[in-house]
Amino acid sequence: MAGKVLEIRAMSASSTPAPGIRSAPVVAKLIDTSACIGCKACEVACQEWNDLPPETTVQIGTYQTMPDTTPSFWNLIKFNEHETDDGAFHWLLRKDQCMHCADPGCLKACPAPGAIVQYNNGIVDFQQDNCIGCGYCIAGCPFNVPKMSRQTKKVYKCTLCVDRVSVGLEPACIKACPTNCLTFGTKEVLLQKAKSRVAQLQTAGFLDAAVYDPPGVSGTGVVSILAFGKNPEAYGLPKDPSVSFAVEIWKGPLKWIGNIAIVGGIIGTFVHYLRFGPKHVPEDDKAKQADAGR
Amino acid sequence: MTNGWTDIANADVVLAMGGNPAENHPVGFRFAMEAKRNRNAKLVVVDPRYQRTAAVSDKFVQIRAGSDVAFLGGLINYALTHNRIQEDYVKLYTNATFLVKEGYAFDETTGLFSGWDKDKKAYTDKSTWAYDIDPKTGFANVDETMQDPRCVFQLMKKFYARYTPAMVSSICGCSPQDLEKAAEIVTSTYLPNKVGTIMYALGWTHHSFSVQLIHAAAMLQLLLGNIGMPGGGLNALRGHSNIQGGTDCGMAYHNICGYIAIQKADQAKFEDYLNAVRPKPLRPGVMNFMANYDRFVVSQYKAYYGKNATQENDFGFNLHPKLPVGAAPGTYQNWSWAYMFDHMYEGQMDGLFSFGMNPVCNGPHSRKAIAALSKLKWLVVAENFETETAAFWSERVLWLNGGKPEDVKTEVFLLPAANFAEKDGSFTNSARWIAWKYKALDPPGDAKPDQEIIARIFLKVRELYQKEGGKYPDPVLALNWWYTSPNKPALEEVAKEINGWAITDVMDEKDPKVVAVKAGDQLGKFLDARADGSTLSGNWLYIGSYTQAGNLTQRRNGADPSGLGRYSEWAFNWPANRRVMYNRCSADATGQPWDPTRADIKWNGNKWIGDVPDYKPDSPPEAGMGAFIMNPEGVARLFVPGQFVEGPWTEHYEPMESPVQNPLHPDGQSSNPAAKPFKTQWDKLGKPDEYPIVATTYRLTEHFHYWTKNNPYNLQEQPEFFVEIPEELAAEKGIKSTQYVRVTSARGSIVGKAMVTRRIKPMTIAGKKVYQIGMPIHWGFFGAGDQEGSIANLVTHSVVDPNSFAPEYKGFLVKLEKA
Amino acid sequence: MKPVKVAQGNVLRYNFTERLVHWTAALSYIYLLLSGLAFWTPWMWWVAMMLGGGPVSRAVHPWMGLIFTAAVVYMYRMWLPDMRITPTDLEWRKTIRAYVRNEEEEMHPLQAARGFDRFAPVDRFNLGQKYLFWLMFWAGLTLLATGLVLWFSDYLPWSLRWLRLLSAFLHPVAFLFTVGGFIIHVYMGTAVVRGGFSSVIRGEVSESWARYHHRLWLDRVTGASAAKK
Amino acid sequence: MTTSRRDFLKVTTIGGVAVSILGFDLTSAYAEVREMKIARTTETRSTCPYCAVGCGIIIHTLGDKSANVKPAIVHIEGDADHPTNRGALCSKGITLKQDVVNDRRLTTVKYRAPGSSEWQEKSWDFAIDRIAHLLKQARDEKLVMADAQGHTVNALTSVGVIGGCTDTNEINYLLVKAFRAGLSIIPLEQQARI
Repeated sequence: MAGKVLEIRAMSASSTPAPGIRSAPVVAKLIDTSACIGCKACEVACQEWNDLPPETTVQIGTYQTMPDTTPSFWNLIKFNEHETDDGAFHWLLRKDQCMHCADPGCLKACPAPGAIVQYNNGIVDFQQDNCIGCGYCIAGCPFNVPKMSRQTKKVYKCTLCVDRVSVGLEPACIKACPTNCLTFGTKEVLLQKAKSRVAQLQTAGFLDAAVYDPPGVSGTGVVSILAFGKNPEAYGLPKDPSVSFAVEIWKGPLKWIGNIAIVGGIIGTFVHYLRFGPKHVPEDDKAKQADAGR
Repeated sequence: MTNGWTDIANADVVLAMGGNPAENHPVGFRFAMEAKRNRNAKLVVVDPRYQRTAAVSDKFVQIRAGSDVAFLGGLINYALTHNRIQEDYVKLYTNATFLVKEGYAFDETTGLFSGWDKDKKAYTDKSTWAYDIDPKTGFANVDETMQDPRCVFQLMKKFYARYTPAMVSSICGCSPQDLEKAAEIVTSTYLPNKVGTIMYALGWTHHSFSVQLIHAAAMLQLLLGNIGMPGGGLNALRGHSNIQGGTDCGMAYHNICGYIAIQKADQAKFEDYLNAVRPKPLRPGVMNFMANYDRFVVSQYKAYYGKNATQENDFGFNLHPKLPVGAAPGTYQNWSWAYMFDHMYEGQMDGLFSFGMNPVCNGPHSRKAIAALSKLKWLVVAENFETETAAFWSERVLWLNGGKPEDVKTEVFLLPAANFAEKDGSFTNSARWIAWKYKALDPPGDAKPDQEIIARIFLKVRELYQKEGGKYPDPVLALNWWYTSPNKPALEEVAKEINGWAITDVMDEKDPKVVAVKAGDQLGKFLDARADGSTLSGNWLYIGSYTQAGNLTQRRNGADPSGLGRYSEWAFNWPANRRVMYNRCSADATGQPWDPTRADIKWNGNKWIGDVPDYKPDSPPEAGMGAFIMNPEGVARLFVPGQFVEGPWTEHYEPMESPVQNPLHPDGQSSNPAAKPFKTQWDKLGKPDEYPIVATTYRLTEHFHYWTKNNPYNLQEQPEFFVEIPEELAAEKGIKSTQYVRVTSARGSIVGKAMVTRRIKPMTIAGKKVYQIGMPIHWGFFGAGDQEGSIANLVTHSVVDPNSFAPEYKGFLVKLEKA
Repeated sequence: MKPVKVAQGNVLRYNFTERLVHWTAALSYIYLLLSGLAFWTPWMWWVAMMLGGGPVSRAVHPWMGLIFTAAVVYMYRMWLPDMRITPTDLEWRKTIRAYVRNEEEEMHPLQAARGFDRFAPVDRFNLGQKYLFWLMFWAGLTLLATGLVLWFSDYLPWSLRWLRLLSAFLHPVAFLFTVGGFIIHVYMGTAVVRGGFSSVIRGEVSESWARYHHRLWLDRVTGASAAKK
Repeated sequence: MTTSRRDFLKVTTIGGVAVSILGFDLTSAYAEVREMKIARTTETRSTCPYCAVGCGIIIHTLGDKSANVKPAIVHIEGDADHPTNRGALCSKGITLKQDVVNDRRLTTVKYRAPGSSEWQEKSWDFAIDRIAHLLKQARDEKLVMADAQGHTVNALTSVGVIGGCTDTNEINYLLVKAFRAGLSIIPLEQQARI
């Protein structure tokens, strides 16, 4: 039922264009990292809503739950310590999760038809039923998001709670967030909000405050406000992420060159056969004669 | 809280000190974030650690655990010396103008107030901590100009002049610039149209000087004109869902429901008791609301004993137990938590009921708690999960004290109880909102709701008294157990009783011919209660929560026409559905709001409009009734005339275990003169030469107290006990992150993983380099996953604040080594 | 190699081990090719369906890759002496155009003797076969290395992600090279060089076939012609 | 041989085309979105039992409360109408389901005899009976009716009651009423003290 609500804008390994023609408002999540208190409500809200099993963790010398997201833990608050030049200490807290890129590298890299889809509201979703577990999406992602389960050999990540969004609800993490660090809405509206918040941060002395909506992936469905916007690395974010050149070549020119080469090769041999045919081995005696003749 | 969670969004400055709201009250903290976002409010965080609240602060100052008073003293001094006080407010609403009794003095060398007996080492005479009273009228003398050297304001200025930035820096370990910067922001709210709030929690109450600490914060807020203002106040965040309701409803040895002091053994007559709880007014025209306490005492007795509370038996004055007198003259026995466990350890107790409490973990000094429990004949624990307390006799727990289960003769009952989702009833949050919750499902297996457990035990004992008689069975038999289903009282019925109803027709007090409340009707307001036995009310504070209009705690109207987050029709807000307490102070002498954009109440010529006024609703401003209706002075107390045991002002005293001698009076009193350590073999205090490091304990946002250690998700979020150690100290000791370290105090030791961090910096205290470390609570022996018994309270001591009797969990001494 | 006459006029060109290894490589390669093509382009996804579905193809593919690489490495051990490129090969290469155009046939029978002379004599494998061998060997190793990275892609730390990207890129590149080699090999072995396919099935070739295509080899294995020469 | 090789290629090509024409169309499966798990659950309004913010929560239970349903908690989430939390919850509140549905929950009465090193399972009747006897015994032995100065005291200090801070006002009131007003117990304490 819910599937009818969302049409597909892009689909992995699709030999034909995706079927969606209806437009839908592009939804987005705004993360105001300057308002994050690292309470981790979003972490468990995500797990609880998605009925994901708890991970076994150990204390690793920080408040961070674990080093990285996992197949059953899609949303991790990263605790980065940062000292500015004036010696002021900052705890930079960032929600690490799928960015729902407008131009998703994972979808581009995925060879399994329909394993990764992008709905017309912008959500990039993995369909584990169609996933073949090749891990190409891991290579395709500039943000280190998809994680493969050792048990199921399928890749998992944040779905932006597409089950909730498709019936008109906000994602679980958004609802849980106590400080309004997370906001859900259409991307258009959220970008406006982000702009005014950045201005407010700049007035408050964070002159580099900026919106992180990297153009390298045509913008993301998960937009962050960074107080130290010139230094996304301090938050553990890539400075200028894009789908890797290697993936672009591989899924772009190389694909066409390869296809042409293969088809060309087959046609070429066929034409060669038509033109030249097989080699005929001379009769043995004739060969002998020739030998003798020398 | 004087205000409420939703009201914090109205603040211009939020001082989070003695609490870590982002960590422990993340959802409540959202209003501080709203203030920041919508009003550009400034958040100042003062704490021993750079923590989650600090992560979003505008100014963070690290101070030594246990030096908060000095910091607040510094802020008060800054406000006074820079004239950043709201003078009109101070004159109108505080006792700054009051003259102090001749003889009151403070000795800056010894750090002691007048009345100290050097030999007995105690304040034997507190009579000078008082106002200068006009013998003819009985009222206090005042100087409206505040120029008299004996007026509170001048004395206060002189008292806090010692808290210079340099002195504060030397005590707290922060730089003088840090103090001044924080002070500049905090005191910026002295303007009438600027309001600041303070959010504090157990970081202030867990000290041997906690009440005075909060007094200091109150003084600061009063000087800045922030009490009673929307966006202002002094807000205790509180740590448990119904810790507010528990204290409201009398779960404390020293008072009955509604914060009325318990009757004492030396109050021979009912009248003596009533006089003790009804003070005489100290200024002309004040409301002195506590004069009404007779109504509430009698109504409470009527709720308890029903028909058996009669005019003839003083409504059951003798049916109710009285607090026995203590050993020293003029004192009473102390049965507060730490004392109870001390008495228990001394063998004075037979049995203990624990409803959802886990004293082995949550009380101070776990090993003493285990030793004390071992002295009990029997222990009854009603719980959701097996706890360290219920199984204190097991080898798993007992090894801490080196005993064997067979030596523990305590008979233990562990009763499976229903949890929150499995029963209905109301919780009162820290904003004093009484909100009803509904039952979602039945308890699992044989588990029973607490009302059934309480009722069945009580009724069984009553049955035994009926059958076989016994000692003084009167109250047992007299108790009014009227519930439709006696073995399992419906909580709706109990809620009705707590609010109370008219037993017979209640007549209007102005016109005795008019029936104010019909017999059988629920009481609607405080003054519907009567002292003649015609009404009953279990807790006067909750009058209005269950009226003829129904159970108002179930209200769910989210409308907020005020725009100030008042939500007047959401649930019920004691007292009288008032959302901001002391709100008379939000308006000036003429009844007009100091800040029209934040008007909580306002005089419209006939009555006060807006929020429910904390005032007589139709008393005009010029009548000068006094904004603090509960105080016989009618004003707030900067100078506290005798209510506190260690003095009328807040002086900085060092924690019981301190790395230094008090820098304010190095040759005088160092720690709180009124705080007294217990004397058992367990109650040892450490010296700084052996235990040089300051330690503090706290909660983490991922866990709730000692409950969520049963939840796999929460354990995943914070799997194990750890010790936060400053980088420099770790380097000195050769400790690396995630290595195991041992923290030892004079009471015991505890092992956990090191978390080496830059978030705690070394400090210079009184010229000495001092390190502090931090330890979260939350783990024990029982729970999901591997629990290793890393109970933080194994190293804390049980010295308590002499007013509130709260233990000093913050700022004690330890040593640290690799494990 | 010991000359073995298997039947009248026939020479044993590939012994059983060689044929087995060849077909191990060939069949595993065909599987890899088919499943690889399915992963390469959605147009060929139906192949994965035929092979038991995407996840199965994905699961079997790396194991087949191991088999293929093992066969290739075995071939290396087995055929290395025969696969070294010699000066004669370089001589032969000069006339490759004519070889491709089957011009040796046009000359026959009129200039048969000369025709034979137009080509440098060929040992057991001609240069084209050697190229195929080396292509498959190096591409095979590349496919193995990159394939292993992709196989255990999820174990690779984020700091080594360049390795994953490099592999994702090099794997198909190497694959394309092998496809090229494979097409030519199959075409040559089946359609062009008649007798080639059966030689790798039954192991035998006729003497004349051997003389025509691999004279040096035939001379070497029979011994006689070397003497005659 | 050569023909068979060619045949093979031919067959597979035709077969492939045939198969892709004939079916294996996956597009219908592509658009699947997970089912909303709380689409038809019963909602109960409650309050989070942890800290004192008092967040409103909604408990989603299985079934529609019809007579033949034994409800079980499916999900707990914040109450968006509640003015304090407006749907938000912290990392503890959001996992409340595990506080209710937990295999460590106590479901039977347990009793530890003096000196024993293990629990025994007992009935409620046994427990209530035994506790009442012990309580009455303590009260009969230790209740102080008057002190040395002759003051009326009528108090029992040898039995303590702690608790209530995470239970409802009504339970707290019942504790005070039954144990202090009824059974004369003075040491009534709770978490607020510590």
